[in-house]
Amino acid sequence: MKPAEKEWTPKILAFLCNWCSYAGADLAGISRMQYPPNIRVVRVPCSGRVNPYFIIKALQRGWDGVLVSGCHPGDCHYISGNLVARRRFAVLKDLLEYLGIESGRLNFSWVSAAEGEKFATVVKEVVEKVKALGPAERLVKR
Amino acid sequence: MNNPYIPNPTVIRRITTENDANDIKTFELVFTDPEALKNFRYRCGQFAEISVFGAGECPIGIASSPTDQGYIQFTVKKVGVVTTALHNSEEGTIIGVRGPFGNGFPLEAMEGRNVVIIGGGFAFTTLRSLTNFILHKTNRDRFKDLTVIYGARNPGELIYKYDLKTWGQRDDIDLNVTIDQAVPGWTGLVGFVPAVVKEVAPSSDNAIAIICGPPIMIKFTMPVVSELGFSPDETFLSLEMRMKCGIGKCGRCNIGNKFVCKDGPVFTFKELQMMPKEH
Amino acid sequence: MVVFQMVWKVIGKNKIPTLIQELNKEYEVFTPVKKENLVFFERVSSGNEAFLDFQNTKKSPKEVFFPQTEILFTYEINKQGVEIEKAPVLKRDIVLLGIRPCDAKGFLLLDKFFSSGEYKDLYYLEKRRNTTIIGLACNRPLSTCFCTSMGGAPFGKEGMDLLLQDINDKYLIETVTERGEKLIKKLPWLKDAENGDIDKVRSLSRNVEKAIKSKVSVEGVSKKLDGMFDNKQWDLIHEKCLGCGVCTYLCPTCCCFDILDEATTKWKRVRIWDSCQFSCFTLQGSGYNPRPSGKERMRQRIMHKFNYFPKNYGENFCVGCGRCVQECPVNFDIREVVEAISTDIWREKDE
Amino acid sequence: MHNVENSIREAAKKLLSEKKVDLIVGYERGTLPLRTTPCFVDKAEDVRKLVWNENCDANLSKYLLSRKENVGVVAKGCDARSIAVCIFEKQIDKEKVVIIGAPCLGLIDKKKVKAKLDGRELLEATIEDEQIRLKGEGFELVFPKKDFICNSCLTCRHRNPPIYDVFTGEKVSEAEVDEFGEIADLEAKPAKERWEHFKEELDKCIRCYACREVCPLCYCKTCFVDQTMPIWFGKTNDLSDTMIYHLVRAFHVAGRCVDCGACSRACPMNINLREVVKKTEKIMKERYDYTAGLSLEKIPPLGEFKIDDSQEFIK
Repeated sequence: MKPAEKEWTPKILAFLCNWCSYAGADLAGISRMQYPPNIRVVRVPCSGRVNPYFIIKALQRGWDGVLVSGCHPGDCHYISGNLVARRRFAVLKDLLEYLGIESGRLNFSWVSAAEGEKFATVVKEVVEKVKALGPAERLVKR
Repeated sequence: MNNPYIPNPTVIRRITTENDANDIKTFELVFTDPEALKNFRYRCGQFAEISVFGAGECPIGIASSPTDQGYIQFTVKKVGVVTTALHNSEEGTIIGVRGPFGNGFPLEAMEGRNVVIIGGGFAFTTLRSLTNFILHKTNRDRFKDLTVIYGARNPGELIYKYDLKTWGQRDDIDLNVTIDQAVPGWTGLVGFVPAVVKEVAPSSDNAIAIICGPPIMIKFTMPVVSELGFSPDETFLSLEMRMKCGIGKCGRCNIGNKFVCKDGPVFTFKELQMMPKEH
Repeated sequence: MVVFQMVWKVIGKNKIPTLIQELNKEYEVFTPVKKENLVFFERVSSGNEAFLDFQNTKKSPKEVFFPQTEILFTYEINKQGVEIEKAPVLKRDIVLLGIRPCDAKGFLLLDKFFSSGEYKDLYYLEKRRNTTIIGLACNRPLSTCFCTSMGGAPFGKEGMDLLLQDINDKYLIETVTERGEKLIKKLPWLKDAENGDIDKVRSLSRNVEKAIKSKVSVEGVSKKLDGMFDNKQWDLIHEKCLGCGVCTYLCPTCCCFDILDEATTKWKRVRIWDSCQFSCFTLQGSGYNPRPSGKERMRQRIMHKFNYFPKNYGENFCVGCGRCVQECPVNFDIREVVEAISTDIWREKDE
Repeated sequence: MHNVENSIREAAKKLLSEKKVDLIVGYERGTLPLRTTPCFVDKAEDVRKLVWNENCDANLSKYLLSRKENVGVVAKGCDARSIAVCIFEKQIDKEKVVIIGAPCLGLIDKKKVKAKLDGRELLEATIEDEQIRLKGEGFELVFPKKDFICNSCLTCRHRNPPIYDVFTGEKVSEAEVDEFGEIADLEAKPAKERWEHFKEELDKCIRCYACREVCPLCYCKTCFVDQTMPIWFGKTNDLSDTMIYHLVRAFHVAGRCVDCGACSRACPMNINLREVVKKTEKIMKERYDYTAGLSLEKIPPLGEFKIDDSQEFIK
């Protein structure tokens, strides 16, 4: 196929907590679990580090989807970073969806370091969802 | 007609770190287009708009002297978006230059007279240009005695140390370099610029004073300079303002009805006294 | 000055769409359009979009020549270096239809400003030079219109190439400049006006001018402001101003801008409107701000309009359109300020 | 109304003459029909200037931020609530503010009036009982006042200031209203239609920041759009930039916004900005059962968390 005819595949930006999901992704890799190669990972010290601006900026820059993944409630390395983040993301997600951004573009998950399989599943599901939505258009700055 | 908003490309040929804090660097730029170099004819005291591609644009005083052939220099302190991006640039990076803008120093008025240059801190850049211009062999005869008083917080913050060294070795310049507080190993003058001006007491006889520095230095130096007998219309100051266009259109650098970018940045003390105190 | 024959034509109101359609073949036509309750100038593609039964547009037409966001040039950073691509030039000439006399006067002031000095602003001037302005006289000025105080008039021809004057079911078209005449010649189907109609608009013009009740004594204000930079009244008048940009953004003459670089698919250097009322307008990199509070910023706006600009260009930088009065969220009324300055209330209070 | 106006003047006079405050911030007559303008009174004899009517629409708590002197302020229910938020957030010193609470029966929305007159200019308006009389060149119309009440007032449940130091007039009954009814239709629409709707609305934005400047809770010294290190989002009137500006502003006032409606009233381009911020209010209510500005002690939702917070959106 010529490059122009190449099938579109989504680009997904993933913010992974260093203490859990990042290790979870690692485990998935070491365990040779298959998941789509559409995510680009930004390692963050905690899901609480993910400023809503990061997510909005990603959407503006044309990322087709965003995934934020942190530790399960109660497991945060910094005790409550993920709990603070949870409220923040709830409001952000509700608000973005209300404005008309497709809900499938914003994804959040709790994945521990032991859950390599869950990580692979989450990525698979996210990629499927975003694929179904097609390339991002709303909020993208041209 | 030339579009004054389009920058001319130049290449960074050399980067010199000027101070110990590592936040002031001198960038030596060469034009890629020889035509652009020819058109870039500047006077001491003028400035140019520097484009760091991928970041933006900001006005910077020209630190080289028109007698320096083939290149221009800008000494930049790292403060905002553009200057930070510039500091992060390497030699060989393409930088845009628009200008030169502004009026520059009154070289014609200075001819045949004594010149007293007073500068403080990082604002010394265009004064360095002027000093080098006067000291150049083709120009030195056109001016009489040259006194330079330059102060910085500490020896590490003195910029153009290489120039200070060469100037110090010459006998046709009275160079007075001072630092705010004594530190071990420093053998030069100690004290704030105003005090040193008082001490050096350059004669105002047939002399013109050129002053540039932080507002606080200006505030305390002006009374001293007046006391020494420099008349307000023979005392020149170079101002700084937030600017965008550099050509008197964007509307933010005005002091009263004067624009610092096009009517300045050099004003006589007399002019400044007539202008609103909003700078 | 070129002498040309003054011609009066007439066009039925129902023929306006035809006129626009015809102009559209050759020009980029901008007219007032109405969207919900807002009337502002927009590029129209069909004749029916034009809305001429307005009193004053919400936004001033300055954005046709001085858009809120304008690309100065685009560039690409690649291995070879930086490639600068200049912004595309105008493809076709512009016709601006439905410009009120106050806004036309605003253009003349902007012309002076953008064409002055050593460096000309080509982005503004290129569009401006290739524009024919078809004005629309004001039959129903607003209560906040004070154009007559600022040297304008509801039937003013200053800055117009052609002027439409509304008499019931038709507009009388007065040719004002050679450029206007040229345009008229392209429209041979326009009928000549009758003398009765011309008399009618003349008397109408007088009556409407008389109907403008809002008067501001601006005479001598510029001189008086010379000594008022440190007047204590600045401390008081700015107090209710919240520092938004409504007045400056809607103003037909305010034209301060910011320049910044933006990345999308390409890098762009854009200029965007900026306002002297914003605190970051003069904020320097060092953190120092010569205009640190609302007081200085308010003073800048008033002084710029009534002292600095008159000093540099011999005219007030205000045309009396009343937009800032109408739209200020806290009802700050510039007329009151100018009036107070002119009647020496400020000077007396300061003593 | 006159009763309240007199009590406001009396209260102001008392506060000034007893030197309890240095300044009263209230409303005076504006220069246009249906307008009042903020007014600053520092002499007891000047309290005559103060007015109270359905056009006292500015949220005066904005003028209390970073004041050094003691200030008395005229406050409606919503104004008092935003003052409460600012006191909690330490932007207003409680000790320096005397709230002259006034009962509110709803503000007149001059944009609704304008829409009704459809291009005809209003020259005079009088409000008597429940009727509003609009006069202009060649017309005189009478409408029920309720036709022109601001939407923010129609959904208000706190007409009486929940906090105050002096109360003027008599408390009014609180209405039972459907607080979030006005956005229900929009919420029910598919995402694409919502997007189209907001696209059309926010495309009008000219970035004058009137919404931000009138908002008592937008007190950041440097707004996120003005930040330069880094530059987060663009300042152009490009749709993506304006959308994000309004989205983030709404996000920033989430759990703090008291729905005073000042943003909507201030917008020169008639954008119904409340539509955006109202949603944050609803989220706060539904997810965290919180209403802003009712207490000086309660921590707002985004300042705390619970281990069992809703997380249906997290995998």
